[in-house]
Amino acid sequence: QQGVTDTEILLGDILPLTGPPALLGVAHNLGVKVAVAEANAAGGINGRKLRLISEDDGYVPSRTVQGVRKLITSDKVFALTSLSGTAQGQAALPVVRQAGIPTMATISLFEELYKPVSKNVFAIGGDHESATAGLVAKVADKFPGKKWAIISQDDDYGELVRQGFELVQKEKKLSVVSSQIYKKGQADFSSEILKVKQSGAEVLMAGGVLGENVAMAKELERNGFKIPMAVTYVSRVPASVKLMGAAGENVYTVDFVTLEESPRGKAFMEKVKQHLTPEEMGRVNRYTFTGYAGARTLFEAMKRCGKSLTWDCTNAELAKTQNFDTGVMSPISFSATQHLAAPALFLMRSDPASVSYKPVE
Amino acid sequence: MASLPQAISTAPPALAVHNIQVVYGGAIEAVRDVSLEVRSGQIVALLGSNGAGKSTVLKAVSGVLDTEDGEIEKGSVHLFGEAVERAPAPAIVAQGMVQVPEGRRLFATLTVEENLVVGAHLQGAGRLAETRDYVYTLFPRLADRRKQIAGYLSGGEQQMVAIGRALMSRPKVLALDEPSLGLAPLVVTEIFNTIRKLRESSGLTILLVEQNANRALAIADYAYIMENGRVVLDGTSEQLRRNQDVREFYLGLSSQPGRTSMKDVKHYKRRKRWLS
Amino acid sequence: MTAEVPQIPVLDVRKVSKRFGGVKAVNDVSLNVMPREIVSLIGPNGAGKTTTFNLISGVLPPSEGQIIFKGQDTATLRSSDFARAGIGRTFQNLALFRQGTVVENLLVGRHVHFNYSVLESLLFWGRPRTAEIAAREKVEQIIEFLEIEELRDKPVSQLAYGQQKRVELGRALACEPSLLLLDEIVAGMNREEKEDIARFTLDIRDEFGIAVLMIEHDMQVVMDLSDRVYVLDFGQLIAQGTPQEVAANPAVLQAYLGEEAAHA
Amino acid sequence: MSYFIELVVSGLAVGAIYGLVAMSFAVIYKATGIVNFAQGEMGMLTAYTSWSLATTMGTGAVLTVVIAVVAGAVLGLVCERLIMRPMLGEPVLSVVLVTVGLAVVLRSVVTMVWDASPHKFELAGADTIVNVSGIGIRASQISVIGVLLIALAGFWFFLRHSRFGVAMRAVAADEKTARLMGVSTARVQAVAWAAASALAGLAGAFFAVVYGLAPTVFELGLKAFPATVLGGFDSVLGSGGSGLLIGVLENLVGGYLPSTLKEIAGFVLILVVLMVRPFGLFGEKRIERV
Amino acid sequence: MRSGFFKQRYADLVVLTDSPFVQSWSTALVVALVAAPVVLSPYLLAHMTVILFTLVGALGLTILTGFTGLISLGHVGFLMLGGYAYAIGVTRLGLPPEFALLLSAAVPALFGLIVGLPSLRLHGLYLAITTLAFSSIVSAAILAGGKFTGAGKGIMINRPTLLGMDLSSERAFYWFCLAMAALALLVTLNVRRSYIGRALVAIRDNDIAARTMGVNLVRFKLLAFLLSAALTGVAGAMMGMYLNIVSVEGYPFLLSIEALAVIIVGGLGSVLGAVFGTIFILTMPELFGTVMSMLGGRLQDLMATSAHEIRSVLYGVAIIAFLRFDPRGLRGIWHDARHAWVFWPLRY
Ligand SMILES: Nc1ncnc2c1ncn2[C@@H]1O[C@H](COP(=O)(O)OP(=O)(O)OP(=O)(O)O)[C@@H](O)[C@H]1O
Ligand SMILES: Nc1ncnc2c1ncn2[C@@H]1O[C@H](COP(=O)(O)OP(=O)(O)OP(=O)(O)O)[C@@H](O)[C@H]1O
Ligand SMILES: CC(C)C[C@H](N)C(=O)O
Ligand SMILES: [Mg+2]
Ligand SMILES: [Mg+2]
Repeated sequence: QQGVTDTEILLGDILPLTGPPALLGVAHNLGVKVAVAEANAAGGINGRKLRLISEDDGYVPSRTVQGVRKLITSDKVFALTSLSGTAQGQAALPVVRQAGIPTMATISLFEELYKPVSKNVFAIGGDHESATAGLVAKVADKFPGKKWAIISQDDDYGELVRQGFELVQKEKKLSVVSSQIYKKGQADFSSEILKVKQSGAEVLMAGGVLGENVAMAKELERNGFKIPMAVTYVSRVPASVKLMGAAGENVYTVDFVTLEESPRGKAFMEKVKQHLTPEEMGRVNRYTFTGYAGARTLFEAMKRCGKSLTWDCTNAELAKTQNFDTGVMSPISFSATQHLAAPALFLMRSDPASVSYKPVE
Repeated sequence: MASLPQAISTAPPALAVHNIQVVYGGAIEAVRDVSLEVRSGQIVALLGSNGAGKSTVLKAVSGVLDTEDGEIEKGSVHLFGEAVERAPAPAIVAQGMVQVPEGRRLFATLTVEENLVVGAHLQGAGRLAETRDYVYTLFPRLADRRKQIAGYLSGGEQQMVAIGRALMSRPKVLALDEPSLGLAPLVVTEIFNTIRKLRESSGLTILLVEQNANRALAIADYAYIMENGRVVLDGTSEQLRRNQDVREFYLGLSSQPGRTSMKDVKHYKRRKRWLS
Repeated sequence: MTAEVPQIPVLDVRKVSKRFGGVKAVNDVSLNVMPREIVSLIGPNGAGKTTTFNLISGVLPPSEGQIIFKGQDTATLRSSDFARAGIGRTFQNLALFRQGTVVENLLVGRHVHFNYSVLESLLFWGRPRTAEIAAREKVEQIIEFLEIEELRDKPVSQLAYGQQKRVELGRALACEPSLLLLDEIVAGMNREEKEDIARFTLDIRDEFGIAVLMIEHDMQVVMDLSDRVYVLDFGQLIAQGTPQEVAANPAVLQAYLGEEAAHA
Repeated sequence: MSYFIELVVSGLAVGAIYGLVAMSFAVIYKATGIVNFAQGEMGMLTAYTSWSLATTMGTGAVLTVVIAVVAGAVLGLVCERLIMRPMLGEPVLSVVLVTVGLAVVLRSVVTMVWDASPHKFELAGADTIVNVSGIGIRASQISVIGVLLIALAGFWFFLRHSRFGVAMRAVAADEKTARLMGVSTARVQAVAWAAASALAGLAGAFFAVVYGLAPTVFELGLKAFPATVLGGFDSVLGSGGSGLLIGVLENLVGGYLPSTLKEIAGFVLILVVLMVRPFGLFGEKRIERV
Repeated sequence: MRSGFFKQRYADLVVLTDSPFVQSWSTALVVALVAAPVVLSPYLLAHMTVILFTLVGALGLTILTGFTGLISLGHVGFLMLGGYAYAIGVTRLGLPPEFALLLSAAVPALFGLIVGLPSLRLHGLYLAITTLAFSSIVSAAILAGGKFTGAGKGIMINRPTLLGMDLSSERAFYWFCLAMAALALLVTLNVRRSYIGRALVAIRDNDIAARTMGVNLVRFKLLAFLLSAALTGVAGAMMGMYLNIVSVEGYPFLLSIEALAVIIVGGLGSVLGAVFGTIFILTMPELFGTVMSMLGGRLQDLMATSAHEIRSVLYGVAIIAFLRFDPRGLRGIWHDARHAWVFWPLRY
């Protein structure tokens, strides 16, 4: 099988390691690295050491396709541990499907990944649609009967957020008084927030990535308009709470990845510390957890294949994964008809004082 | 030459070009082994047919060849005894030589007055007004148009600005590339008078590229004739004016008395060239 | 030229004016050019000569007045139609296509003689090919006529000033005009080269039957070549007539020639 | 009504930042006839530099602004000397592309030297919300409007009373002839780059203080582009003023019309203006004569 | 030293090349390109495919910016329109792919005419900014297009069967791209050597003189926009087919700049330059990547996570260094090399 020698197994990942979303890509890549280092420290997988080749797509879909082709046909890797962002993954998916190479998609999910099921692609997490739905439902339960506003980004990510939101809106009959879309990369949200204020909304679904959500929170603060604001977990990185400062008081989010401060999170961070340089430690965030979880799940399946490691066997073993605990989220299961593992989401609220998120019971 | 005082002739020439070779784009040799000398206070004319390399020589001595991908490959240029063949154009202006370029090249978006101000870039602000007024007395037409955008001037008006702009730097050596180009006869007469006056009143040294050989030889002390990138003939204006070839090809005078009409020039006249 | 048949002028400019903002650059000027005639337009710098050319060649629309070319009022023409109508010109300050070679410049001059379609050009077979070959032949003839064979494939930006002037002339000829406007074509040439251009101008008139209207500051050329001369000052016609008449006109002497040049 | 005023005031705050960047575009264009595509990146790099200095040395607000100006100017000088100087006199588009290359380099340098995650640019008092007759506005936003006004006044004085201003325009009009007249085009270019980069640096630093510091700050360059066009590429003052105009316009459109129109509002405005005035509101006309 | 060829007929003067040497190596190149899929690794094949469809777009920009001198900062708008016209054609309208491909040329061409209108009044950067505005308006419109355009999600498309040829295999798709690129190349060259191309170049060099020569500026500027947009649109469709998806994110603003980089690095206004530029700009990052990974793990460790930044720094530096070295672009270097070859051992 390609990428496997007597002593070594080659793995590949493709991510935005430069460009605006590098923050996510790099962190995710570090998670995979930790998993690789951990496996190698334990003697490798069935005696074979792992080696990771990372490709950068700069968040440009055509480069993702190129990169995936390179990894599969030129570097001849055995498996892919990540598949970049949404638009990027969508572009590369046909290549991956056609090749049949075991692939973990854990950074950014979308429906086509697992519907229809393709035998070699496995997704962990929730897509932004379901995650947003979970978030909105939980926040709506906490603040029942309130008027809502939504501001979302104008790309596919924003589209998913909006769909998730609308799902719950219908289900829970939320009253939505303002709905706006902004251009990706926008920095100033003064008019958007003024409009929300003008509309008399009482809860805001902020569908930005990171900086945008911060900007919205700060605008709310500037206008003395203290309403709860919900953000997706894309925003749940250490910088976010810090950036919002006092403005972040009323910010809610959900995640399936355990919090760094929780006991399980602390244990994982210890592990990370062993394998990464201090410089790299500075770049760790929740995507490190997802990267790690995906890689761990993959390695587990590979381990079960024994000495004769093949794609078919790995794919089959992955599909048999049951309740596998990666230590960073609730246990993962796949089945022949379900290649999406959606770990449980939990609600949390930012805490400016301790510069972190705290679970909301 | 004889008219110059002895003391000056022992000093280094104002401008001395020694055996320069100029190549454009690393491939086109435009000037080869050209040497010439302009002594302080002299007017030296450089004549020659189209494409002979006159403008190239001027560009070479003013340090702007590089903008056209040209280069002085061999030879030297000395300005008041200092080597300047590698010097950038502003340094050469600072040393006292300025050029009126071929084709006027005004700053089209600037007004007439602003063009003049740029000419005085290296001058103190105090002398600016004085020099400017002098230029306006030289070309009264410009005074009327001082606020006009230079790009909209007529060809002749532009030529006046170009000369005026060069004078604004109060040069010691003035290199003129076809100053009479496009000027009305009356103005040409004025310009040549001015050139003569400038030399007489302020001792300006002048290197003059000119197609109007009659006029040029009338005011020049010495002249060089270029063909195909080489100097093929030089001498005092007197000598050249007596040269039979110069008379025929540059002055339009045949062996018969009087001028031949352009109409009567032989249809397929055999070209006579000194070289090539 | 026989004067028996009353000829209609090639060009008939009737009382045209051109204003730029407040300035009247051309003021009520009337002039005409008969077939096979060489006419000169002279006058001090800034008199409005080039502006008059710009009006005749459609670069600028006149503010007032009429320009009749070959019996047709040019007011209805778009500026790109003047070449098709048969007016060719050169530019005082050189307006060559700087990045093209001499041949390419001349071929652009022939623009109006092409009529194959865009789709045909994509294939470059059949009509386009024949047309291009014919154009090339014509251009080669002009190159030969103007004796610029050795410049043929040089980019015009690499040519000396005087050489560029010659290319301008060639480009105007390539359009096969019935009226040629020459704006200070011999400026920047020495005596010998001026003689060449003079010869060309005469040949253009005699061999190709093209009427010529030229602006010139070189009085020798004006005196020797022109059938008639118009004199412009401050936008207005101040004199007209044969070269000799004009050269003797005191107003012209005073405004333009200066006493010294009178003997030219 | 107060909704309207609130929209206008916030528009001015963001418009002032656009204005500073737009001015920096215009300065370089006016002096050299090229557009510097690395303008946003230079602002970003300056913002990061001042942030590092401010956090390590704990400088106060005013000193930090001074640092931003100086750091910006130095960056501009370095780029000019190393990269732009050798390109003097080359075809305009080639030179423009060199600035694109510079942009790529600077962008990566930021993530290399610092990192990809966003940071908070903390300055004492900057985040304070000042209440001006019922409208909350941050101290940093008030300051940036002030800084823009000062910059406008400064440039007005400079262009009005300095022969250097004329020399700058001469270089842009015809670089070769300017040299023939003794103008050191290298010096003109250096001064223009230093000034432009200082302006961009100010904009970058203020932007970071108001909206946070991240490797996306460079997009500011693109956002300010329409302002430069609106004012006229060669009009430094016009560009600065147009920044404010575009900021306000975007906010009003965002506030009163469907939100998706906000991002194209600036573009639509310049399209309309250009149809009437093809050289922007205050730009120099192209000379067309033969 | 070559002493030159003497032409016997005027017909010899209008051919694309008169040198038997050039003819023979061009033939060899074509044969090699056609045979390439048999020997190349799939990765290299994919790289060549990308080069080929990028070339089509670069040629489109060459017509507009290179020939006519109208700078476009919004070329990605045409690319996007082409991609979406094709995708909407095959998915939403159910058109045969051949027809949809025509649509991918026609729709951008139509918009080209509209964008071209301001060019009659605007010059230089002012025009450039309207093209930029155009591309942002296109992307805003697509994002607001709901189900029809797929909004932020884009539209998935499959490799089509064109004229009976199934393009789903990488080889077939490569051949398709090769054929399209060759066609585009031929068309561009033919336009350039016809009176139309000369009129465009004349407009670039001196529009007033061009007008005096009888060039109708309105017609030819619009024609330049139309041809350029059509070619670029086809490139956009090919890009969509290659990626199997068209989405606004797949056509980022950066592509407009990269397209300019291609034609400037290659040598503005030159068809050959566009070819060189495309290869250079696309291959350079790959090359840096390969070299850096070949230099091995130690270097990679040394640079830790900065490896990718270093790669893009190198990319930027290469562009700068390159233009510094020869601002005329690759075509300039090519000319010098040829000059040196022809005149060797003399210099002139
Ligand atoms: N930028 C350039 N690149 C290449 N060749 C050039 C360049 N400039 C001039 N040449 C060539 O160098 C030669 C000399 O040109 P130059 O301009 O010096 O002639 P000139 O004597 O001034 O002619 P004219 O009287 O027409 O102005 C010409 O053959 C010309 O083709
Ligand atoms: N487009 C324009 N805009 C404004 N003023 C103009 C324009 N064109 C010409 N002028 C002015 O009109 C007057 C006449 O100019 P024109 O070029 O016709 O003169 P000319 O007779 O050709 O002079 P010369 O012999 O010097 O070339 C000049 O004063 C010039 O400044
Ligand atoms: C919004 C993002 C930066 C990441 C997101 N998951 C996407 O790729 O679509
Ligand atoms: Mg010359
Ligand atoms: Mg004139």
